[in-house]
Amino acid sequence: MAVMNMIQAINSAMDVAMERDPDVIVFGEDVGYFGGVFRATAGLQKKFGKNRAFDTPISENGIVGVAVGMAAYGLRPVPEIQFADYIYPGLDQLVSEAARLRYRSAGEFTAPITVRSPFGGGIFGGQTHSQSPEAIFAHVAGLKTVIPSNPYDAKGLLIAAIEDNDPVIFFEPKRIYNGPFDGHYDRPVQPWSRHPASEVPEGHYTVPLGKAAVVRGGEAVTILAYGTMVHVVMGVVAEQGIDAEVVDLRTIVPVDIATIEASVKKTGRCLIVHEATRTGGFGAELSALVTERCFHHLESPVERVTGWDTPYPHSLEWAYFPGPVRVGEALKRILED
Amino acid sequence: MAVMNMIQAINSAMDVAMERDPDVIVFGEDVGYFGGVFRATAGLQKKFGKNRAFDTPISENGIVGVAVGMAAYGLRPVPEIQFADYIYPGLDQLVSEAARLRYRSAGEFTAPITVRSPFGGGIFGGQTHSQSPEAIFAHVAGLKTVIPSNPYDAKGLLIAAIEDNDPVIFFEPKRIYNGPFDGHYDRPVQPWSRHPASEVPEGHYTVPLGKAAVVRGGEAVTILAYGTMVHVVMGVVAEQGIDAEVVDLRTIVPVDIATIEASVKKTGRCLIVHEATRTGGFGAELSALVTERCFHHLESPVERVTGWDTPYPHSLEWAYFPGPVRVGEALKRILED
Amino acid sequence: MSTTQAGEGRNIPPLSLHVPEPRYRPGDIVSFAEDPTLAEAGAVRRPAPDAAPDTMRDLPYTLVRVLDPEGRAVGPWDPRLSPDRVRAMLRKMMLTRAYDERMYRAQRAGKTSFYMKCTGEEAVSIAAAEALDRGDMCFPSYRQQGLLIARDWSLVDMMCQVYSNRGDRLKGRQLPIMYSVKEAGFFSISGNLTTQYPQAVGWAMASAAKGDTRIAAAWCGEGSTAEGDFHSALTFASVYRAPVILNVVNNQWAISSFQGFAGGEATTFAARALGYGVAGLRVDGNDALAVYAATEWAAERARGNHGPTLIEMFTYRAEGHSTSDDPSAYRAADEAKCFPLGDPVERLKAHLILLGEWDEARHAAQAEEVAVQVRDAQREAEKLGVLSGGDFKQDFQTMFEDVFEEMPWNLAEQRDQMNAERKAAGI
Amino acid sequence: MSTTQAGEGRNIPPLSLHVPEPRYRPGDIVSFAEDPTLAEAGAVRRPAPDAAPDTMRDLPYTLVRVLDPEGRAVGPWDPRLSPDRVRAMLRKMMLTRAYDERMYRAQRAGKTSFYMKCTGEEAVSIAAAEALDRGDMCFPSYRQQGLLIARDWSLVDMMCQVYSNRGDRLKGRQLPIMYSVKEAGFFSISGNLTTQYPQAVGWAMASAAKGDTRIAAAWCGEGSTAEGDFHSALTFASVYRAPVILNVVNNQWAISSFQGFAGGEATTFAARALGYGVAGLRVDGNDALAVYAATEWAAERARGNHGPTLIEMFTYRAEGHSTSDDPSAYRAADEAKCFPLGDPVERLKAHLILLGEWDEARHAAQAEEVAVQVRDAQREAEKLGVLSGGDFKQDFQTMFEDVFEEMPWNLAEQRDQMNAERKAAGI
Ligand SMILES: Cc1ncc(C[n+]2csc(CCOP(=O)(O)OP(=O)(O)O)c2C)c(N)n1
Ligand SMILES: Cc1ncc(C[n+]2csc(CCOP(=O)(O)OP(=O)(O)O)c2C)c(N)n1
Ligand SMILES: [Mg+2]
Ligand SMILES: [Mg+2]
Repeated sequence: MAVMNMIQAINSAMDVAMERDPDVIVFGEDVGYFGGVFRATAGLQKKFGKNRAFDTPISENGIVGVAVGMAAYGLRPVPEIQFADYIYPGLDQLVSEAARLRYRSAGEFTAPITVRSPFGGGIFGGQTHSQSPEAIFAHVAGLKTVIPSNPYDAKGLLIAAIEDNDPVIFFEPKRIYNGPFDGHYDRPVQPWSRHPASEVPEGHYTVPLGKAAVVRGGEAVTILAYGTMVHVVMGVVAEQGIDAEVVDLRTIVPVDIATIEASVKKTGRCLIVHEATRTGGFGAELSALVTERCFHHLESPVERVTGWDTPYPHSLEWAYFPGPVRVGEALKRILED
Repeated sequence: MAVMNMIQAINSAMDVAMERDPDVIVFGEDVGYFGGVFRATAGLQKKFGKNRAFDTPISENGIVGVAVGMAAYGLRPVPEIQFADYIYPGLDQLVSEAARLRYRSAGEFTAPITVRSPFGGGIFGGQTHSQSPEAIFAHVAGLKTVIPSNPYDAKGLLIAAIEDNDPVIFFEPKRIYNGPFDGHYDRPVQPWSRHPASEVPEGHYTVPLGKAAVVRGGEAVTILAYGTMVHVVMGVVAEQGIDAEVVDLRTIVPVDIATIEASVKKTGRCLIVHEATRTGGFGAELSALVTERCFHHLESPVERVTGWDTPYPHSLEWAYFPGPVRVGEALKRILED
Repeated sequence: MSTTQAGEGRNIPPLSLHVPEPRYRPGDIVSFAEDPTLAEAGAVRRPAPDAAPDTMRDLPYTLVRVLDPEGRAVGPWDPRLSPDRVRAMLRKMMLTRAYDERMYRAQRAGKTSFYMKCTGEEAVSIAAAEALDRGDMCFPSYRQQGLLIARDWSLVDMMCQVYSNRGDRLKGRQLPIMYSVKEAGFFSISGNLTTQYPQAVGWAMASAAKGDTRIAAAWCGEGSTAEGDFHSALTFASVYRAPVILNVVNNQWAISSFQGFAGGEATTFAARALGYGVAGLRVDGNDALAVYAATEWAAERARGNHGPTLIEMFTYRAEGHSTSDDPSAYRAADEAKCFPLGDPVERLKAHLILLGEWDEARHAAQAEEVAVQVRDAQREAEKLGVLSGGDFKQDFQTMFEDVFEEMPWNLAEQRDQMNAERKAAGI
Repeated sequence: MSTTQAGEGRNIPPLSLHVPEPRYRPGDIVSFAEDPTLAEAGAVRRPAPDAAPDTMRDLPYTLVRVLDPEGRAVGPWDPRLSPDRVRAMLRKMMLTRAYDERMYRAQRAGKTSFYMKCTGEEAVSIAAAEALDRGDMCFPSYRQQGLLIARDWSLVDMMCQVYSNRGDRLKGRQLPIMYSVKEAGFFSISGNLTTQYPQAVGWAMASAAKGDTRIAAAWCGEGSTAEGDFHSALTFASVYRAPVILNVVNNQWAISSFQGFAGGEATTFAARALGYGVAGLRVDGNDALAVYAATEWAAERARGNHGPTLIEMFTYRAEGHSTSDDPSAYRAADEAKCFPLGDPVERLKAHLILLGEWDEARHAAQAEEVAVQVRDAQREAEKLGVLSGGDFKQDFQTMFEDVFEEMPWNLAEQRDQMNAERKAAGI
């Protein structure tokens, strides 16, 4: 066991995966010599050589496109998209190619690619360093989408994603790379070292894809969240002393429906929290699923606390961010209903 | 008044818009001399000249990218994307540029672009001529998404979209270009001429964006649909003699929440039908909205009938397509609950 | 900004937009004038396959040709193939043409939903496949069925895909002609243009990173070069010196748009290579020997770690774009007939006859033979069904398979729901 | 596929992957050897601005330079500007540098979240803007703040954007330095690289279609040329002969990646022009007179309906990529100092001194003067607030405006909800 922050855990996951399997390679913009603008791939080129960890041209289309070809050859590419906001030029290769290759070739060719990308806001990054586009990927048949919320999960999920034989989008909530941010932007952030999930095995282990974690048991209301929002929710629940059951989804496709269903049937109330724009966000799917499956157990309408339906504004970041105030108000409404 | 099918109505809309405003221009792959692979732009180059109706390179990225620049200049571009399945290479220019230009420049620059694109299945087009990607656009702040279901609406909505000062994605359900297909693929399709909505004024008129149409009043259940699915739903309701209220959304962003809410509060039951893949489809947003706003009026869970969570399969098209059987079974479930 | 600066208040003529227009439209009489870029057979030099790209910047502006107007093989690019190999190529080209003809008619007869011919472009695929190793990986567009035929792949298997029938290994999921044959080194065809280009480069990069000896080759149409994937592919191929051959099949048309809409008015497609500092060849695509020679050269270059080659194969799409297309609406009727580079089958036939290695009778017999081969294959394939409206040839359950390696709960539920609903509805 | 074919069973050496590596890394001693592509000042011919692209295929491989090592303006590209205009350019370059320096320090002092300098690249923007008409439209990347300064835009206005303060016309929505100034013909900067390139072409196409006389110009970094938008822009510009100038600012680095990762090992970025059959120039970007001359030439070409020009501006990013970057981690410390093309401000200053139109004292005075101008502007701007953690300078309500022209119900509801919740929470 070692104490790791998110970046260290993610770095360690790639290190372990590359050690075990010579077909794992990492690449992306500034990923090689420099080790990534967030340092997630630091040291990998030095250790594994330029054939396995390298810089690329600034072409997200090319990065994903060559990854598909490498996967068809038999490699296990782990490309990085520098910010999720820049994934769109590579989207066609993801949704039309990687996602459908197994299906359209009836299993002849597969695309075991793990696309890592920092996502989410809270760093004063403005419109193009803050987005949470997970809903777009969740809608595409053939892609898995994974979003860790702490170092232990990040490493275990990333290794599982790399070992998975299907394409995985691995979104890293950049706001919590260095500490479990609870949404109180005006307070100092705790480092990961004070959080139990920073205890991370140095070697190989996996956290299975498609399984949520109940990070807090409770009876009054189920809260579904992922990434940074898990910590915002936990903060509010603790501060307000609410007996909430907090489910960290970890994988949004395939989502762990059994855990969700069991929890909501028990509590009868449900709040969904994500940072992405509200309309058509993944919260909509969660809300629909919960209503479809738990309707007769529900005592109040499922609510969503999300980013507003606007681009991510630079200076009004904390008014956009679905922070403690909004989560708290929503919980009040739900529990009073 | 003239009798028009969908293609003729769409063609007429562009004709009228180009007549009235010299800044309206149309372009796209095979759009100019030939008049489009579905003939939607036939005759426009001849009438308005090559400066206003022209062919383009096969680059959806370029098509949308130059449209944004043209709009910044002051034109009103109406580019065509040959099939919605090919819109992904142009997605970045749509979601990162067109959609956010007004916001990021605080109104200095705008992107009054109308992107037309045939979408949806039912024509044995396989994976890359059948997709319904509307949910992706619905999730992007700053884009409007319009989907007509008949010639009258198609013309009026398209003119309204072109005249709108914001970017609009205008998806044309290609399965109903020539007739109101009700999902019975084994029966001959009726031509539009037998349908009242084929009566179309020859000149200028608009159908407002953001307003749904209640195409059938009813008390037992509200059915929300758009595009081809409106006709599938109407067929089932007629055949089974169900007292359903059928709402043709016409615009999905901004969606006509007032009409939806009023209807569901009245009927207490709701079915949502679309052709796109289920998970993360626009049906999820509709389901969430209905539950959030009509919870205490709902007598049964909101249901979704949608395409399955698979790519669009060529030969199994009619098993994939959410046709009369599936809509009928869902209605049974809802009404029995 | 100085106010004395040039420009302000100048009386200058207005700008105008140039919108390209092809030489001929329906109704026009076609007569292709001499095109200096078409060069004479044998006229173009052949650099060493390891030559640096900057020593051959002239090649994209000329045309590598081996067969002269009489059918003689001339000049430094003559690949000096044995008559046996040339006859084998001719046969495969004829077989490809016969296959296309028959499948086209099957579509017209309503047996399937769609078909695309490569008529006039057979040399581009057949001769290239002959010059590659069997282990080299092909990333084709929809118009390289010839690659499969060159690699002796089963016609019955191909037809089953076209029919989406019980024998279709792709389980009826793909539009006809979107083959996938891993065993024959033929990558799954995508309906989205040019996506195969960076994929081919990625495959080649992987092969290089692994110290393998296999190279990759990709094909796209001249119209498809406008997609961003083309640029990504060339950029990555150049940066990493990937062992890949990138073919642009310039058949003059992209559905209804002539090659001027992809940039062909301003320069050649082979010249794109110059922008990336990679080797670029422009080749007579209707000259099977030139196609072979250029591909062989590029393969040797790639396999020797000297980097990628972009090859423009100059040819003509003699038929409609697909069964959904009617070219008489946008191009002159006799353009194909008048195309200055002739027909690839006729030209290879004339070459063999000139050598004394072939004659009209043998040619006629072979035409008959390949027609029979195709007809027999069709009979076999149709035993496993043809596509038609509502009659499924595939087991429904298969629709939910292969989305992922393991079926997640939502797909399993959906499958069960479909079965239950169909049962309830009595179908 | 013949079994006798070459390749099978051959004993050939393995492939290998080429991964580019810059000449120098941290710790290395930099000494740029003679680079023949850098040419001597005055050595490059100047074709007529209406010359056909195929008559100038040599130009992308050399370097247009006007200022010789002593500071003399020599050769056919000398724009023969009056000393007044040259002095004006020098002043604007110095003002740009002073502005950058001050805003950089403001960021370091915590007054804003982010900043990007263009140190060493001032000539690229200033001289180009001087050669364009005021009505011509600029589509910049984030490193062309010089265009605004060249067009005499208000420094206070620019600073308000950097501070996201009450005076920010963009309402605090954009990351610092993502200016938008329609009045100055300066298009809204995007954080997504290269998207401005096809937009510039579209603007130019619109201008041409309308018979206007205004042209467009765009800038992107050499790293950004790898994006698909670059290819779309060049393709459309070539096909429609759009009146546009497409500048590639090759400052050798893209964050931590040297220009080899964009294809710069294999050829020049100017050579990209050849692939599209458009005019291509490679220009000493640290030579303000060369930048002016090339831009003037390309503008005349565009305005005369002779089509687009791609210009590689060869320069060096003398500082970090942004305030988030520390270049000492990936490049040699003295690369900037050793860069063979020197510093643009120093070079223009030397030129004026050589002409007898400038001296050290005036230069020092002007340096002081622009520093004061910037400091005064900063004081003005800071009166309207600076960005800091939780303290909003903008009215919240504005967050929901301008998503659409008219606010739809969902945004109005969300605005109301936000207000209600903040009220309920007592904030
Ligand atoms: C991304 C994308 N855009 C558009 C299309 C529609 N489309 C199919 S084929 C074609 C023309 C391609 O022409 P070309 O590349 O010259 O190939 P050819 O058909 O001549 O072999 C077009 C526009 C597509 N399949 N994919
Ligand atoms: C689409 C996209 N991909 C990646 C980035 C991240 N990024 C910002 S600047 C930059 C480097 C650009 O280098 P270059 O084009 O050479 O311009 P320079 O910074 O040198 O002026 C990168 C990779 C981005 N902003 N947008
Ligand atoms: Mg073609
Ligand atoms: Mg750079």
